[in-house]
Amino acid sequence: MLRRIAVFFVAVMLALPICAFVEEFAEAAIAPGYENVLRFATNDEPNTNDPQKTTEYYAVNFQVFDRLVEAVTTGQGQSDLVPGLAESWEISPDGLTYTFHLRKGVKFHNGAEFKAKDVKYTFERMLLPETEAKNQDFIDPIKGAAEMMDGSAKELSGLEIVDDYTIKVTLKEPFGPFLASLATPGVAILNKESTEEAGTDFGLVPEKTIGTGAYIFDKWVLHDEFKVRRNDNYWRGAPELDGISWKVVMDADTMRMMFEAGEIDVFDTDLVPSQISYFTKSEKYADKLVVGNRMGTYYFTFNHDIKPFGDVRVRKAFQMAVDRKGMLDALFDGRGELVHGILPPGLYGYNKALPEIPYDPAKAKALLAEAGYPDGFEMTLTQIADNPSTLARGELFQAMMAEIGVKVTIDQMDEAAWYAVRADGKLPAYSGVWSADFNDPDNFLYTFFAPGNTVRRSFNFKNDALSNRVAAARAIVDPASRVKEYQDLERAIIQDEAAWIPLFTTQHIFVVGDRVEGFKVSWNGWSDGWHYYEGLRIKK
Amino acid sequence: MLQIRNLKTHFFTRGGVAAAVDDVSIRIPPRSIVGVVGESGCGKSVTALSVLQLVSRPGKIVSGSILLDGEELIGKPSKQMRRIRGNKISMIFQEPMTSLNPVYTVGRQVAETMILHRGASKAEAMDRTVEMFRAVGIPAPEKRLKSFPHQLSGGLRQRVMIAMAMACKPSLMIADEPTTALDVTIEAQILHLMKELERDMGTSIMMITHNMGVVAELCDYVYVMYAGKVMEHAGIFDLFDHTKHPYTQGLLNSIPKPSGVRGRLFNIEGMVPSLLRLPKGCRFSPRCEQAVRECFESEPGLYAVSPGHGVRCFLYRDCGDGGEAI
Amino acid sequence: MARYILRRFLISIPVLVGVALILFLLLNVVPGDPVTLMMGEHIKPALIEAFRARMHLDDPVLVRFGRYMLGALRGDFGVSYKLQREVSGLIWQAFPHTVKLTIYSAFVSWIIGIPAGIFSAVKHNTLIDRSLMGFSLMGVSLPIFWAGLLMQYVFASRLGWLPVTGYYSIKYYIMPSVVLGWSSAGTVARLTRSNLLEIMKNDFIRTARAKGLSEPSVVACHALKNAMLPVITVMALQVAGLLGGAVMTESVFGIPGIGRIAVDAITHRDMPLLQGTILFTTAIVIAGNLAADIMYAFLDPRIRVEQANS
Amino acid sequence: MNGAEFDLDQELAQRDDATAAGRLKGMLRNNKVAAFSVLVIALIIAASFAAPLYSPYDPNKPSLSERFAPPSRTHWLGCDDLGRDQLVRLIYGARISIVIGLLPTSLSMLLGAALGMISGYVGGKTDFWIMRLADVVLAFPSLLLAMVVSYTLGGGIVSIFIALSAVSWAGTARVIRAQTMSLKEKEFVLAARSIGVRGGVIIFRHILPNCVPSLIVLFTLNIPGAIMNESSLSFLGVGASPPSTSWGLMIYRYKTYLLSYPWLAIAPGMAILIFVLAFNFLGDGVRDALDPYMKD
Repeated sequence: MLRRIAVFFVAVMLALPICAFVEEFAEAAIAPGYENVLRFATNDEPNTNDPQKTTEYYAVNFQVFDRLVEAVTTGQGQSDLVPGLAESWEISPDGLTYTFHLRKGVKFHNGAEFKAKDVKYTFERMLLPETEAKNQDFIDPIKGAAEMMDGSAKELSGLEIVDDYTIKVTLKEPFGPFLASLATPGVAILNKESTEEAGTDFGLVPEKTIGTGAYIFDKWVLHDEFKVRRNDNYWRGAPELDGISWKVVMDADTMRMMFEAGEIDVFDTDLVPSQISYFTKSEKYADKLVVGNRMGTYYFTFNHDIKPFGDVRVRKAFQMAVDRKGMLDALFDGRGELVHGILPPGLYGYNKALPEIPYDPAKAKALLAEAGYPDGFEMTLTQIADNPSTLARGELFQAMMAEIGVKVTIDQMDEAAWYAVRADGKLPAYSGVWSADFNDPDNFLYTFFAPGNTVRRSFNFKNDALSNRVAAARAIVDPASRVKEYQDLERAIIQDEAAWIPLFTTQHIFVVGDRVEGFKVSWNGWSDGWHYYEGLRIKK
Repeated sequence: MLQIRNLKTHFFTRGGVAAAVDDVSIRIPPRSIVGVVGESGCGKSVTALSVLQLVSRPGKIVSGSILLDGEELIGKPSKQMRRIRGNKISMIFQEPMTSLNPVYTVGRQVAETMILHRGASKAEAMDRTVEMFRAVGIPAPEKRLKSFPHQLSGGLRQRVMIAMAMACKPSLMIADEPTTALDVTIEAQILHLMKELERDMGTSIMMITHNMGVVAELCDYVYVMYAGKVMEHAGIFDLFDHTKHPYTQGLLNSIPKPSGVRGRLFNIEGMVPSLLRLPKGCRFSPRCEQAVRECFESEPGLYAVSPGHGVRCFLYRDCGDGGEAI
Repeated sequence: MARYILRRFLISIPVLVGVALILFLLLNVVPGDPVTLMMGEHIKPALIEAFRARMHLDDPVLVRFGRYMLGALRGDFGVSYKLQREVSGLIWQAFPHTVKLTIYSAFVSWIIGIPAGIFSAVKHNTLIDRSLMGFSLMGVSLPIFWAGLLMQYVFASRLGWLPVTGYYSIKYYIMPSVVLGWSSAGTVARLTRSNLLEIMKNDFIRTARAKGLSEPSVVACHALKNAMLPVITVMALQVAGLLGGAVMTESVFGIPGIGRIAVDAITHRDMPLLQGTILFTTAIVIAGNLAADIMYAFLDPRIRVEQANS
Repeated sequence: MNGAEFDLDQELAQRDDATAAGRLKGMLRNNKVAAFSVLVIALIIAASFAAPLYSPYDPNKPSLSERFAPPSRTHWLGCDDLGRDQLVRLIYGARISIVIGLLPTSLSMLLGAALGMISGYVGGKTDFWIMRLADVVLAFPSLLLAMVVSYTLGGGIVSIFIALSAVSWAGTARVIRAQTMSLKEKEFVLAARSIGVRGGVIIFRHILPNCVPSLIVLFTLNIPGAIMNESSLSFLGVGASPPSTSWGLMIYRYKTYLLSYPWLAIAPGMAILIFVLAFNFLGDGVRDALDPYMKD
């Protein structure tokens, strides 16, 4: 008897696939319900769609939530700050007090009306330690923020509800880019009641992730797809699309095949930079490229604590030994522009007049000799493993450094270790790219060269005077003198001190399928953007 | 009934051609038990397998003729040959444990033969199997049908093998050392059974063994083989009473005598020669105590010392040729 | 029989605990702090402290291991660092996809491996033998992700016959199953062949021939059943190999199964998730071995009867 | 004298090919596929280690003007994304693939043989614990374990060595243990023990030599697995330190160009296929020739 059961079991196991095959084969190729849905792909699963708890995954946040102020794309690499959930605002002359007049009649997806208490809740939730939020940087200039973050206060003293539709925000000290930072996706406005009720499910469970945005968070199948659907009651007017979906495709090369097979509508070449030349050179795709300028700068760093990088002559030699044009051509098909400082072209405060850093290996060698290294030396360049495009950059660097006698070893570390070592200020050298969160030089200079940050980013920049000036520049109110101060700092840090090797900024190229019309790249060239604008639609 | 004439079965190996069976002629009359004796490697098993055409590569029947009731078996199409195997000629083997398929019940394995050759239905075949089991003396045959080989003792397993071999009432059963792996008492029972079956069913038996005791007990007629050739053949009484060939004498001396005089069990010096490096002259010459010069130079023929008694030895050259047992 | 199964089952428990312990130690002596990775770069030190406290990351390793095992007994494998959900839920969500892929692939590997093994054993040392074995071994010798990409390129991208990725219906599984199944067909073919060759040397095969059975019947009725017994064991053992291969296959073909989340967990240093997936996979492998033993016992009369008698 | 049936094959086998070496020679004579595989393997190894003697290009020096040059007379397999000659890189990359095939396999064989012999010879608690450890290792899906180990140790070739050794010793240990246990009961070992020869000596003098054929078989059969695992580990981007490369890393890196410059990804894949297939054929041949003990 038992034997029969075993035999039966084997037979069932054999029959199962056949049955499944017959049953499932006759099935439609394109999923129904996606006829009017814009289909993206991403190679990384978001950890959450709670805007306060992520620093990298904003694809859904942009669509589902609104901000008090919005940064809208007005052209390639240009943006304007426009009213969002705040209809208008006044700034006191000392730059310390902001009074926001909130829009009336805006409804959250659950039907609740948007009011001042929601703004207060949003800000306080961000600052409370138990939230474990990650985007506190954007609102920590508010008075009382520090007390909330260290747990000594439960309420934000710098935020005052005047009435249901008016709030008054007081800063600790003036902070020029405050409005711009309110436009970042991390500071999206949440609904007090539904967010409290959702608890830890907020950002994870679609129906509990409530915003005021143009789209409603619809579904999230892990490692497969997440999707938003149209909000018919959107206060700006319902969008034209039925929804937007993101397919999670781990392997970026597979993603490209999916694009060519028509399984996705938009292909983001940032995920596979190796494909840029294929698409830009192909006639088939010539009219399907949507190009945006990236508000970002590629760079190489070196750790000033490690010999011989404490010597400015060595750093200058390195700046001159890198063939940046060659690198841009080889890796990005020449689509970009060299950068000679910190800020990318198009960013607020960009200095066109910055002198060019020449490619001059002979002079670099001479400088090295002058610094006492006529025969070069050995150094280590680190990177996160499993990143072929960074590796290609590193290998070119390796070859270029070999020209001036410097032997470079590339050390591929896993992500966790790399970040941990960097935060300790111990990475010897690495390369990266920084793209603007908001349109202001502060977002660049403060991130890399403020005291503390130069350690956390493994620069260990030794010129304290300059570092302190970077921090102090935040409080300058007058726009003209702010820009001047940042430009001076940029020149001093990069051209005089040679604190890093600026490389270039690149275009961000999307390839857009036949169905899509009017696709735009967001102003800062991010992969994630706010897909609510005139003209974006799917051809019928 | 079965006549093997000048059979040559050779093995084509990397080291050369080995004549495992070299010009062997054997006759098995109806209703008789014929013994084929010799040391291992003398070619007796290959002879048996040749009869069933079951010699596998690199072995090959080179020439000769095997007649079953006047019908030539060599060169028969394999389909027709299969109708003979298990049907007209059946075979049992030395090791009853490994000769039965461990994953099927013994009943099924016996019935299979009848289903195959007699076209019996499964139920009929099973009934017949019970009968056969009873006939070969298996106790509680109905119960034993469902046993697996490993559940039976060696003696019972050999009885099953015999039942399988006799299932289709073949005219010839080849028994290849059927009792070697068994205890002495069981051996006696099995030999007794075979003798009975020969008498009751009229099946001839070709008994392959190295044991002269078995031969004495069972056989009517005996062929003695050495290194691929028949050395002596005679009726059972002639062979024991008028032993001629020195090799046969050696074999007979190896039987423990009841007198209690214990010599060496086998008193032929030396080893069976490799078939790839046969000595020149008589194959037995290097081990023969009576060998003369001639024995090392040329091969003796088969000489007839009396009717039905042939010897391959120069000692008996005077008796004249024609020692073939035909 | 029941006692036999129970004994086998009990032996597998310490193995599982051993796996868990080794894994735990391995993942916890790692340089680099996953917290930095999980919490992002602008994080305030106080938050890191809070997170570490919540996750009990500062306790001694063995205490944490004990806590983990106690939780695991209740089916609680902790919360994924990255995805912020219950690990057990994530695994259950992924498991069916992996099961499907594994079954389909096993099926493919048998379809290729068993006939190839049988024919090459029957035609031992001939051209047929060599080419069939060559074909099966080719699967073993292809890097899975490379073969997967080539197939995607040819059948999806160029010919358009099959979808590039996905898991929504059987046709999405065709390419991944073929790639994965082929990769283990060689093992099945090898085993079938060598077993059959071994069995064909047995005395009972000679008996069967002496009975007058034709060569195909000898192979099919008498040899195959004996030869297939070990192969069945391998089928269950294959589960381990296929689960390993599923890591690659699922990543290439976008199947959100266990292998895929394991790779995700490795690259994101998501220790609870990694630990959960590997522990789970190992449990499946052990269960597979157990099933193999039991199945073997059912199918082989020798073992079956011995067990019944003891 | 016994009644064994005539078995010429066996007789010949014992006479001509009594030693393992003799049987291997016999295999090379009879099994053309295996012989050809040996030739292929030898050629690949020789070509890669002699590469500096004849290579016309530096495998690591980028040449930006020749990026993605298609196969031509000067660059037989074209150039890669940094303009380096693909064939030269393939030949140099073979070294690392070969070393990864051989070294961890040898390490794991040593470890497995040592543990297996100790386990089988000493028995008792030692045996129990070693075998449970082997169970544990065998229960892991090996690729995942290797990934975890190499990720734990950080990238780099040494961690791959350790990872691959750590996952493959257990199978060897099991086979050798079983053999040791049966050898332990053999007369010559019993005799040695009865005159008080120390355990270590017995293991080295009597047991190890008898395990050699199995070790050779296991060795040839394990190499392809190691090479395949290396290529899979490369999927995580860990492995040889740039700019040097291995076949697995080359596939990993160039798979992205499969659609635009297919030769870049196809060549290293073919190289792995050929090399591993050769080892598989050789392994089968060796096992057919030597395997007195192993069934699978």
